[in-house]
Amino acid sequence: MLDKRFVIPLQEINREAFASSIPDFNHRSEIMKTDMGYKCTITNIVRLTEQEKLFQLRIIDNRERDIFKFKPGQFLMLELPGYGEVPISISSSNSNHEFIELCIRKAGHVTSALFTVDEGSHVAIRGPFGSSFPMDEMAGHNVLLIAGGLGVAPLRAPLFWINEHRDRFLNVHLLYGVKEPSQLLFTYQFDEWELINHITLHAIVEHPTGEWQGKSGIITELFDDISIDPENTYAVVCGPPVMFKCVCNYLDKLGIPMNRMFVSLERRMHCGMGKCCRCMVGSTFTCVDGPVFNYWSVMNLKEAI
Amino acid sequence: MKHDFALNIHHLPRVEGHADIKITVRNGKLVDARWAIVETPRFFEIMVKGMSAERVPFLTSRICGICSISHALASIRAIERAMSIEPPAAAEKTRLLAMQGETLQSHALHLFFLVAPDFTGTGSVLPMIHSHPDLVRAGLQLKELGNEISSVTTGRCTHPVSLVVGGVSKAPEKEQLLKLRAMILERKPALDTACSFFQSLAIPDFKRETEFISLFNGSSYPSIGGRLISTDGVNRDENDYLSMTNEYTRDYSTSKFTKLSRESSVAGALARFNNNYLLLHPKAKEMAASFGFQPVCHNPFMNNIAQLVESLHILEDAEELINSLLDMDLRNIKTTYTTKAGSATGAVEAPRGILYHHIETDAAGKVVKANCIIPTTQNNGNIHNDLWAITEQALREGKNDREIEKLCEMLVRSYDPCISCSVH
Amino acid sequence: MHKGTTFEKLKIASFDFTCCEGCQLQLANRESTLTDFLDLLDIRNFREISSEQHNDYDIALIEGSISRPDEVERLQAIRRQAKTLVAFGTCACFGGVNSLKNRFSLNELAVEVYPGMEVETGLVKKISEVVKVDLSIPGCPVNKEEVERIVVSLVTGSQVTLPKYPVCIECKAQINTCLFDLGEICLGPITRAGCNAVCTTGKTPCLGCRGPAEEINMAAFLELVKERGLSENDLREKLAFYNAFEGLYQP
Amino acid sequence: MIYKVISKAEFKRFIDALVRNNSSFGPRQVDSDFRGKALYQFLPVASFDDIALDYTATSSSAKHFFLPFREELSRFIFHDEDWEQQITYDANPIVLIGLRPCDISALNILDDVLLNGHYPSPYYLAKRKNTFVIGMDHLPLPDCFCKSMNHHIVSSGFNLFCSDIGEEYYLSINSSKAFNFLKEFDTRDPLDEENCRLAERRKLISNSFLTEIDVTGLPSILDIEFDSPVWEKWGNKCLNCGTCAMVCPSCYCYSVEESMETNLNGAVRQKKLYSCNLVDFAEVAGGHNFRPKNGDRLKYRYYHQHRGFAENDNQQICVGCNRCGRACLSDINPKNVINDLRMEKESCLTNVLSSPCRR
Ligand SMILES: Cc1cc2nc3c(=O)[nH]c(=O)nc-3n(C[C@H](O)[C@H](O)[C@H](O)COP(=O)(O)OP(=O)(O)OC[C@H]3O[C@@H](n4cnc5c(N)ncnc54)[C@H](O)[C@@H]3O)c2cc1C
Ligand code: SF4
Ligand code: SF4
Ligand code: SF4
Repeated sequence: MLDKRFVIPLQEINREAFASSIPDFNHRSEIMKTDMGYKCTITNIVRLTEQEKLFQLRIIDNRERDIFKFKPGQFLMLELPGYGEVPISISSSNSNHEFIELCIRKAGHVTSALFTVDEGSHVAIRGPFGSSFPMDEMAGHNVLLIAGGLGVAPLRAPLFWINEHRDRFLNVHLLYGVKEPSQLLFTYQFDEWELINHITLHAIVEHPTGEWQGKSGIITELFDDISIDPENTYAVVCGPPVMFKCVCNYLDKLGIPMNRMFVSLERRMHCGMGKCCRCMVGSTFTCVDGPVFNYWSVMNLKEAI
Repeated sequence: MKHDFALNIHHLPRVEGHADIKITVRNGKLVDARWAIVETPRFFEIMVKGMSAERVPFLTSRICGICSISHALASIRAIERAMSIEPPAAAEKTRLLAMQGETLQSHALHLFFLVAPDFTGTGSVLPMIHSHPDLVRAGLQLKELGNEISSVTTGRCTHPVSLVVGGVSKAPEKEQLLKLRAMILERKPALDTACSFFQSLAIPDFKRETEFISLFNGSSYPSIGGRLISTDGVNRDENDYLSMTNEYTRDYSTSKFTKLSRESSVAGALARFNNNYLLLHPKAKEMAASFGFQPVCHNPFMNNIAQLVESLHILEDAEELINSLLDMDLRNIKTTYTTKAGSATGAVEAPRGILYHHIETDAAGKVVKANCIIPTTQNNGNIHNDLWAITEQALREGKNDREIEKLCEMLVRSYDPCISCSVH
Repeated sequence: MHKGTTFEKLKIASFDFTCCEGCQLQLANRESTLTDFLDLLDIRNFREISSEQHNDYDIALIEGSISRPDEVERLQAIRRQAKTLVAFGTCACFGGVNSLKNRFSLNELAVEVYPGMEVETGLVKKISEVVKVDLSIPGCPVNKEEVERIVVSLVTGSQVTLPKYPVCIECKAQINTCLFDLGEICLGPITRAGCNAVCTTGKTPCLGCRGPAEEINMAAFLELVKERGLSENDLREKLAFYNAFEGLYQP
Repeated sequence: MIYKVISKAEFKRFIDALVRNNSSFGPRQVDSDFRGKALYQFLPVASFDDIALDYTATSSSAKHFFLPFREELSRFIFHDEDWEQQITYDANPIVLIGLRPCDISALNILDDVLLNGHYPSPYYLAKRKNTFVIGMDHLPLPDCFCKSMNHHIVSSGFNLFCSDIGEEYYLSINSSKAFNFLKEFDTRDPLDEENCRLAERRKLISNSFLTEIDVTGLPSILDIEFDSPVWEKWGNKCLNCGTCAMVCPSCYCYSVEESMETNLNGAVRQKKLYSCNLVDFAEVAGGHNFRPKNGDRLKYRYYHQHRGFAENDNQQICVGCNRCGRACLSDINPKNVINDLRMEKESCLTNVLSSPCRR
């Protein structure tokens, strides 16, 4: 028989009470979930290329949909039940509260499984997580958006922001390089970006094939086409690790200050909250301190790029 | 009835290993019946040469995926006897319990997965999941229990990890033992289900007098070590295994043959039953009686019933073993020893009958010579002779070739042959 | 499950070669989930438990190593049929304990074990020396839990992966005493995890049945054995036991 | 904090009452190593006598009571073409007896990371709240260096802390739960003399450390010595086995795995403690490994342990228990690695100025 006097009582942790029981939770519980995801319906799937699809997600619960707010450059953790969870940049406009768009490349376990599901399937998202592009700070300046390959996905959110606040920016250029013409993403929006939003688009492919009429070569060659005012320009760079160095070095030589160049890094992630430590670069978390960094702080981080 | 008939079963299904049955009938007369084992030999007796004795049980357990515990313990017993090592009492009890687990698992596998489909007319147990759900559940429960006993006592159910020369490397935890005891109590009804199923079957009526060989220790149903006895009155020391077996080869079989007082003899559950009936748990005897089953029984098909009876004995005995382990100090489980030159036999009652390992070591504890004689080897001759007799009986009874084929298959299966084991 | 995902049973067959059939036996173990497990399979050929034999399988589990010419032919025929050929267990993946035989002359073996009888036998080979292997599931015997996970992955179209790290991490998670502290050589630091450190948990040194982990540091391992003054003979015997470290050390 | 004194006999009664009424864990001897030295682990205990109160240090830390090696994060139940997510913060109350000050400090550090950061972990919180921690001081082992990390004394993070002052235990009571339990036993306020004896005891402990590591300015040294050959030297010895992180009381990195159930009706997301030394720690889809070399990975463990992360205000998270050093088969330990780094830094100047053959 147990002696009641000495039995330690169970202290249950209640999901709802939990959020409020932690004083420095920064009121974030309102917008982000740390364990249970927001359930979403995949409302539309567009196949962009052999390797990439654009998924449109709608948070099912009205209240949750209301409170889900993010900033351009942030990412979320996308869960496909039964398969796993992956970090994916949000690729749609943050003023769109109806749905979220994710541009996903078939790269491994979870992403391949995602490619087999149909519209109407349910997934879960946690987040948003991470740092964002300083859109307000960039306003009033020229902007260079430089994307390599899939790097255009995270750039779509700032692009939408610029489009929606076009009069607050000076010249805006999108420099976009891929290996082969067939890998160009969002070609169907190119006209809209150029004609309606007055963004100058420059695309280049490494290996021109078939019908390709445009430029060929590597992305830095696109700089020949534009004149850059280093005093008054912000640059946002997104792409494979090899690209960062050569592009940023080039911009550095042009005289763009390092703290006006932004990169978005990619690392292995399992939590998105700075707990699993898989994404650390030096003493920095890609998920909490990043993924968006200014070039000055990444330059200082050994092994970052 | 056909006058000419050739039966050639290539790689008999639902037995462990590869063997063929060949039967030739010409003009209504049986001219050849053969049990041909074609399994590839692995030469374990050579592999162990030069190996440190302490590693040998890990190697010899790989002789067989079903009775790996028996092989490990036969080697351990041989080595311990060769080097005069006395394992602590708690280790001995743990080993006995391990043997019970293995035998239960093996019997359940044989009875439910391999034999039962013969009687339900299905090719395997798979359709029975739907046609005989209760029986399959009972079978799985017993098999799982056997595996669980093995896991608790040896660390894993196939290829034991903690059976070592000198004792056991890790004792079962008392908590695990308590759980195991509860599991045994809970699963006893499964055996009733199995029992009523087998009672409802028409066991083929066939009899051929033969000699049954088993271990005997006079105080408990045989398991590890003891005297070597037979129904023909032979009674020898464990080390006299060679004169019990008299191995010989046949060119159509990679498994050898043995004999004792007659042309052939049998080891296994039926042999143990015939030789040690009095030492069975009273409840097991009761179950035997319900089948009208008593020693000495010469119907090889009754080996299945002997396995069923033994399963009940095991449930009762395992409970007692667990109780005594619970009362013991389980910290003293392994003796340290110094290697020395020696040679001895370790005989254990594997699920399919007596298993002998004879091992000779040098002063550094390396194996110089080894010999393993497997139960199935000891049954080959009898299977062979039974095939003749049963075919002749069937021809006399006017059975057609399909019936004969099935009967022959069932006969072989009732011996529960472990072929890759016998061609080690 | 998800809209658009459909699962089909695996048309599977299981074949055994030179081995103890212990790995096949595992397919019938882990009884608590056995019926669910069998539900994922359309067993076309599995002689050990079934008389039904068909030759229209997609996945072939190959158990055992190869040691006779007739086995080579049988295996090649299976390779022609199978879309996915799986080396199932240590014997199939590395040759296994059977390889210990290769230390002796074939003649000597046959004469000693089968005096006066012709017995055919050859050098023991792992499966990949004879045919192309699509997937390897090591273990002596295979770990049924892992097999179940892999089968579920195959059915659901997930990627099949084995841990890349060594056994030690699973051993530490069981809070075991390290066998090196007890003065024994354990191959845990260089062996691929996935067995849940079953041997070391039973206080028996790992003998490396799952083969080398990814990018092992063999030099550091050999150095450690030397520095601790442990028996070199013991080390060699352990490394050779399953033939799984062939080519990674100089015997 | 309330301070009391309890006689050893009464203490035994107290512990017995706790242990008999709760699921309890304490140090027990599990083995003797080949030199005859006793090895301990935190294991279930059923009575006071089960507890090896005079133990030195356990081989593995008590971390797994709070961060299990494997832990279910959530469960999905499938039905038709839909699913449901279920999460429980599983924790039963337990008593943990005999933690050393460094072990408790490690818990405080984990609290900082897992409770006080941006995203508190409810899984950890549930276990932390339901664990009754009884601390106990001890004389350091020759290789303990917690004093260098300033963790040889701990003032929070436990329910009760006991210091051996001879005939009695000096109790520091840090929770109302502990206080209430103790009401049932014979305790009294410490006398002056007993306060003195406590001070003496602390002095003795503090003076008994044989291993010291100079950690001043370590974070910046680590930054500067990023490309130091020291990493390659120790990296070449590292077996990539992850043992260090598993036994460490403050390592918390993990991996997440999701697996479908065999009946395909559900799936479980599990968290698994990982180690930055494991080969695929920083490997991403497509096979690129951000830390391909042993030395890179080893370095990151030291980075994390001794430089800290933004998430825990860059405080060092190593508490100096040297469990990793004891467990490492290749004899890699914080003392040697850090000393090497310092030497490397200090020898720089001499190398540059006087050595003609600087490599
Ligand atoms: C901040 C951020 C934003 C990203 N945005 C996008 C995007 O918009 N579109 C897109 O297609 N991809 C994006 N990725 C990459 C994407 O996360 C990986 O391709 C994906 O995790 C691969 O998972 P998998 O299961 O298919 O591959 P596997 O190789 O099977 O990976 C197994 C697990 O490892 C982890 N992992 C593997 N590779 C990565 C990686 N590169 N980054 C992070 N975790 C990884 C994941 O947890 C994954 O579940 C982004 C990555 C990060 C870090
Ligand atoms: S016992 Fe073996 S597997 Fe376990 S930690 Fe030690 S070396 Fe590694
Ligand atoms: S511990 Fe080693 S030998 Fe044992 S199962 Fe695991 S890998 Fe195989
Ligand atoms: S890093 Fe080593 S010394 Fe430091 S706390 Fe962890 S185990 Fe202890």
